[in-house]
Amino acid sequence: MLSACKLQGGYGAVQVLFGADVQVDEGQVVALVGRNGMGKTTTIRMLTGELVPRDGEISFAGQSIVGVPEFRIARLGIGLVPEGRQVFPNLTVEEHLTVAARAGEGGRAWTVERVLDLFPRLGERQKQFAKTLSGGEQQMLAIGRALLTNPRLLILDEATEGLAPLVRREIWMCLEAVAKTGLSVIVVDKNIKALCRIAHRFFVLSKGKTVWTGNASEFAEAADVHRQYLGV
Amino acid sequence: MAILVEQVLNGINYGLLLFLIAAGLSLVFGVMHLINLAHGSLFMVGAFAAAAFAHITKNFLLSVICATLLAAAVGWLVERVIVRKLYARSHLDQVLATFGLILFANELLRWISGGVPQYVPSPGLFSGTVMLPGGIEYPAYRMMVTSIAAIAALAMWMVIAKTRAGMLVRASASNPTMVRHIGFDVGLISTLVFAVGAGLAGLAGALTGPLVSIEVGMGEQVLILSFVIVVIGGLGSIRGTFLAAMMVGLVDTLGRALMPLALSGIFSARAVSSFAPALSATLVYILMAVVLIMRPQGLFAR
Amino acid sequence: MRHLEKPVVLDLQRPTNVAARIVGGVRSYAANALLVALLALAPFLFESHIVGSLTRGMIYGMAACAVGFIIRCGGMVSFGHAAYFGLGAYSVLIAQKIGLTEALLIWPIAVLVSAAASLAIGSLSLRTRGVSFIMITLGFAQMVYFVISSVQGLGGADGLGLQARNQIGGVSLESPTRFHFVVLALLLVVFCVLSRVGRSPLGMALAGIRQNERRLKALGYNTTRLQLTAFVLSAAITGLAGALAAEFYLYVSPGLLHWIVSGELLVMATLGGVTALMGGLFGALVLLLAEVLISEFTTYWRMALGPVVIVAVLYLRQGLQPALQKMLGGGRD
Amino acid sequence: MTEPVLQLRALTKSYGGLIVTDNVDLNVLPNEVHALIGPNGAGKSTLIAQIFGEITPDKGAVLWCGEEITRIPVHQRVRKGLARSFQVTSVLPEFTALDNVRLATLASASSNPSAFEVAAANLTATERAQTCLERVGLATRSNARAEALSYGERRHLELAMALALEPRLMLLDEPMAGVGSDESHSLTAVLRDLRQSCAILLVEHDMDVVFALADRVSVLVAGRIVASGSPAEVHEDHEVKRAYFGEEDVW
Amino acid sequence: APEKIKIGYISTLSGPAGSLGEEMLNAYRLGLEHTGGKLGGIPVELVTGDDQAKPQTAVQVARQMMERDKVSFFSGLLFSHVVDAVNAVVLPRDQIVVAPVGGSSETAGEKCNQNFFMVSWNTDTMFEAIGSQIAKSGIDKVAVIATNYQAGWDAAEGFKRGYGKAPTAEILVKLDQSDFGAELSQIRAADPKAVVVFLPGGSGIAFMRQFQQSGLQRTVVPYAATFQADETTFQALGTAAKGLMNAGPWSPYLDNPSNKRFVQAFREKYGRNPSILAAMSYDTVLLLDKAVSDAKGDVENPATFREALRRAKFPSIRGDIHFGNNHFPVQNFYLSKVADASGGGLHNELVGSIFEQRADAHQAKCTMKW
Ligand SMILES: Nc1ncnc2c1ncn2[C@@H]1O[C@H](COP(=O)(O)OP(=O)(O)OP(=O)(O)O)[C@@H](O)[C@H]1O
Ligand SMILES: Nc1ncnc2c1ncn2[C@@H]1O[C@H](COP(=O)(O)OP(=O)(O)OP(=O)(O)O)[C@@H](O)[C@H]1O
Ligand SMILES: [Mg+2]
Ligand SMILES: [Mg+2]
Repeated sequence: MLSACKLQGGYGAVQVLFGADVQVDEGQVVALVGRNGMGKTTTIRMLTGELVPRDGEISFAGQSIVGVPEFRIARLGIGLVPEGRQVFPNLTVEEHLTVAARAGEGGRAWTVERVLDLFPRLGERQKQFAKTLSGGEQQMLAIGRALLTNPRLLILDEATEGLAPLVRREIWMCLEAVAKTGLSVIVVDKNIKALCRIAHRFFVLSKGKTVWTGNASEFAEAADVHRQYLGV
Repeated sequence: MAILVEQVLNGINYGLLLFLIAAGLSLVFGVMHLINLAHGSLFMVGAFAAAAFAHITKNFLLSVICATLLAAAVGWLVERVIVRKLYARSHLDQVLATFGLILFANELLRWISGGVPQYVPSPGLFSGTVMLPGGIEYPAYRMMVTSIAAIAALAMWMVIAKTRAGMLVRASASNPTMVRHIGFDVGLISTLVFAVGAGLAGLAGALTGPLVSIEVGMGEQVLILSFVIVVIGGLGSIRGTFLAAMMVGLVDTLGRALMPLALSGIFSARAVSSFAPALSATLVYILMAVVLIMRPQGLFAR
Repeated sequence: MRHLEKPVVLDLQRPTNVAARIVGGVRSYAANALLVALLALAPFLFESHIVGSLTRGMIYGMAACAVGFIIRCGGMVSFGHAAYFGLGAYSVLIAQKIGLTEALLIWPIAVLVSAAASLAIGSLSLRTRGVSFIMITLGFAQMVYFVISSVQGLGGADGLGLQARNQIGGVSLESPTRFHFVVLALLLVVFCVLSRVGRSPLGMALAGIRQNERRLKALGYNTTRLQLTAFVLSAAITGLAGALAAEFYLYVSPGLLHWIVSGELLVMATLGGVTALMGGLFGALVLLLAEVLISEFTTYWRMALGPVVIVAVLYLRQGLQPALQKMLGGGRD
Repeated sequence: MTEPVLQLRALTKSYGGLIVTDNVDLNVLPNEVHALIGPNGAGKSTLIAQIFGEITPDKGAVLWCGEEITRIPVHQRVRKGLARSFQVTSVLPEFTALDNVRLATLASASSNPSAFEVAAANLTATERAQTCLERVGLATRSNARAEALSYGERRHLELAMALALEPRLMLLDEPMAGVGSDESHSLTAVLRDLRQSCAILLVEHDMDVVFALADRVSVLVAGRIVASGSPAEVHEDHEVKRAYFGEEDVW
Repeated sequence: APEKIKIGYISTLSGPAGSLGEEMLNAYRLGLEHTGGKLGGIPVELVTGDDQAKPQTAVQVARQMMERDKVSFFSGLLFSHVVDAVNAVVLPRDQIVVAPVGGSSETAGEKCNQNFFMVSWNTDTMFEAIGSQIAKSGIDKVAVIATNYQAGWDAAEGFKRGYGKAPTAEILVKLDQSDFGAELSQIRAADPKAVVVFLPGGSGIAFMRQFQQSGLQRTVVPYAATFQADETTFQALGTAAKGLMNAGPWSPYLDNPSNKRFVQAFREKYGRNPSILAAMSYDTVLLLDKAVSDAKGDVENPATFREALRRAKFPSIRGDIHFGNNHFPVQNFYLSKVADASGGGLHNELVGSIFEQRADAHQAKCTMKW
């Protein structure tokens, strides 16, 4: 469904990516891992159109999306839960959900009710402005917001960062539930153990290059990969 | 006593008029964080356009509508050509570039109009006065202008607070990148908001035309006052802008009316009559300073 | 201040070789050195009215540099420096009214008056930040404007003329050339002071405040007090410039206090480049000379000036001084 | 028993109806690492901000070595020996790493920065700054601009700045947030080294780090301290398990 | 005598008041056309400079004209504070200034100067005329509204002098005020029969329009100086100008050959009556023409030129006028009323005369004797 090949580029004169690849199939959960600063977020920025690759090709649902503006890509069906949550501080929880909602197809489409079922905590805080939510609540809101655009591919960048173990677990469980609905997911996280539980396929990034790919069991076995590229 | 009531009415009236002028500025600041010094110029464009259209169409209502649309169109153009490049810049750059716009707009209009003050007749229907309860005779035109301002205030509040478009506008104000990620064209939203702000300025100019002298430089006089209002209200808050406009209107009007009386016990008549206007002119700024010292973010910070 | 890209960084690694240091020094100051040389030679090169324009440019440039200084150091955008400019000018008027004619006495008074006013205004204004700060400084300046323009003894809204230029130790400043050199000398002193302060721990802390005030507080700096210090210094310099303006025009009116003057000073500072020590001077000279030259041909000269300013902002992001400096071969001031 | 460097007495703060800090009593002893954990939104950052003086509490008192400092401004607290890091990295992006730290050493050298000496000429300040950078392992990056540093390096830089202040108590709000596991190891090492010279109040979600460093742990839930004790005690605490760790550890 | 006379013509040619400056410059040029491009038979070069209505700019321009252009004398000024500023740098250098308008009570009194000539009037004399006219017509309740600055104070003083007592209400407003809600309520409360207005520029236009809308027009007669209610403001005032009574030393309908020639030529060129500012500008040229010819062209010699100006018996469009000891004219004042013109639009109908050969009240304070 999404395939990015040999992505190169970066910020202005600073090149960050030197050939990153990601492929996601329908209904698949893909994990993108690597140490700090290896270009995971940068790759995602290219997938969502925030950055335009200097070289390489990205196609989504059969069409090239290189150079397509961000909002068009979002409408094609890529939903993003960005690094650092990025909720709208001056909108209430309820308004976040209203603004983001876009009709999805069929009975499986995400609605405000379904999101609130998934995150009951948000239901309790509907009238509260997002800037006054705690980190975990904001993270839930960011995920709910992305789901409500009814994407075909959901991208999560460090969705459990800075969360308490309990909440972190909650988020992982929600992700698992979401993945079961058949949505394609790209997830970036440091928690290898959790990733191994839900991801079907792994892409390891080092210095802006995809250095290893394989499925979950292969990844669990590949101790040298862990040592060399992930520092664990 | 009746005169005091009348002065309060004058103050509310003036406040609503000021709101109409400041609303567009507040909107543009709130969404794009843009300090638009050229807002006054759009106000001026509205007034001149209304005068020109009134000349052609001989119809007041039509001329106001045309002037509003023209100002919005000018806003659209200016946003696309210049202003769009300023969003990511510092406030300082914005001040500078829009200052350049003022210089240009003033000279252009002076060149087109020959520098002569323009005239737009007040509409026949509203050229007289109305009798208010309590025996206060009040200019009908002012009543009309202020009701339009009140309606505009209400409509803006409804749109911003209650509609999805309003939420989108507020969301773009705080995090445009994320708005793009949920599938909306922020560039278009900005252009539209700027055009609406320009249209509001144009509407204010067209409606104020029959009350004042339509001349080059009229924009700068309202500009400063509008900024004062926007800042007192809390940047980008329409509700705050409304409240601040009313406060400024009342303080200014009552200051002008009461300051001579207040001072007359203390100073000689000559000193009073020359010092009172100066002191009442500073009242608005004193109000702003007091509000900002107590609440640096303004009355309603976003 | 979000977008001051070229920061004031204290470079540790100066070339150790003395010759290389001197060459490097001259190159990195080339634009400034050329301008100062031009100003110094102007009375021998140009007609008197052009020299007059340059003198005026230096006076406004001094104020604009003071405005730029608190943007660069302290992140304060003041929209109210006309107040200090005007107060400096009115101090000269009042001093002359009470019979003083010694500039070495009057100018320090003007500086003190402006500094005192800015101490009061600044300590109130610095409770706010950002746009509120811009507006509250404007507000106080407007108060000063309205109050002064209603004082009958000072000519009210019309203003008053001075008898003649004041003297320095009995030496008259009537001669335009002599006055030009006095202004130039004062300007250089101002630059020395600003440059020194910019490199001091105070200046470094102020530059830090611009980038991240919360962090500076967390390091134990009383940021508001540091900002106030810079603000008062800037206002004092602006007051001196105002006093010189009064001497130059021999006429003092509330026009010198008008908010448009505050705006023009900001335009000059930014056009010249706020990251540069002498940016304000470049901005002032270019703006005033453009005004003089274009207005020779048409009274619609602002129609040309507007787009010039816009283009400069959009495409000359650093301002004139850094752009010129780049042309002359690298370095910064 | 030694006197605590920091004591909180019945500290209370609320926003509108929401009580964010609810009657909190807490103390930090000299040279101990006191970890503060708790679910998101429990009020940890708010509590740190009150201790540091950025937020004024509604009720209660903050005592510094027995002296009340509840209402004094931030910069005076820093002079007394408090330092903090921020949950989101907070450095001066346009300065070099060295200048970032030098600003801190200059601050601790004198309460009133001089206006007329040249900062670069103050060699003691520069040397001390260099030493601090070495202690956090950033010596080689001292001339890089802070904005060019990687996230983890910026975290280290923040610590160096705090070190330069020679504090007696450091408030660390999630120092490990966003840092990968290898860098997290080196940061932990720096912190372990740090506790030789000062006390630390540590807010952190990474339990590995908490259990590796902490002498005592307090658990904040909904603005209240629900448990306090040694790491082992807290880990076994029923209440804490329910509110924070959760029952089983599959993830 | 020089081969060429250079006139340093400083005026406000840009900004909001630029149109007034232009109107005056047009009339000045018309005057020079009528004298064949010469003054006293000597060819003229007009060096123009824009003061932007700022005294500081005017000082710059004046210096430049003295130093670079070496002008023979100065003329063309418009605003009194600009006149003051120019005077301050020019008069001490023995340069002569012949200003069409912009005289304050101070320049007519204590600060009168042998090198300064005012062709038109002193604001307060016009309001003295208004006061005297209102007193004559037996109106007992009057409100005065003026801008809070020197000229406004002068106007209020002048009115009191002519009226003989204080007005029922005296309201001063800040410069450039554009909302008059509070003031109109105050005026209504005072219940006057007449209101005397001195609000320069856009402020005056705004007041008159709001005055019209307030309904006060039915019971209160507005009075102003002619320069506030003439062809320069008719377009902006529209119907709000109708019925406005005004006083001034000139009317397009004065019956003398100079005036007829001027008005006709101006109408031919611009399709409307000249404003009183244009008239004063034109009259300045007539004065200069006669004075230069009397001085036999010796304008470089201040003493000669000054004497010639003082005693010039020129064919003024105002008829019989001469200078008082303070170099301000002694002249008649007329009352006009704004009314519909026969060919559409508005005009200033001449109603009658108020003062005959009136000298201004400040002459005594001027120590100059000649
Ligand atoms: N806006 C930017 N401008 C310049 N360089 C940047 C920018 N954002 C990131 N970088 C650099 O690009 C490199 C890759 O960053 P990226 O954020 O993609 O890494 P990451 O793998 O997501 O790391 P992390 O795990 O810390 O999120 C880093 O060296 C970073 O310093
Ligand atoms: N200005 C405010 N107005 C209203 N509520 C606020 C405000 N600031 C914080 N809160 C609320 O206070 C609670 C505590 O916030 P705080 O940031 O201290 O949590 P935390 O424990 O640091 O969480 P995290 O671990 O996610 O950082 C949150 O529920 C938040 O919604
Ligand atoms: Mg990342
Ligand atoms: Mg926190």
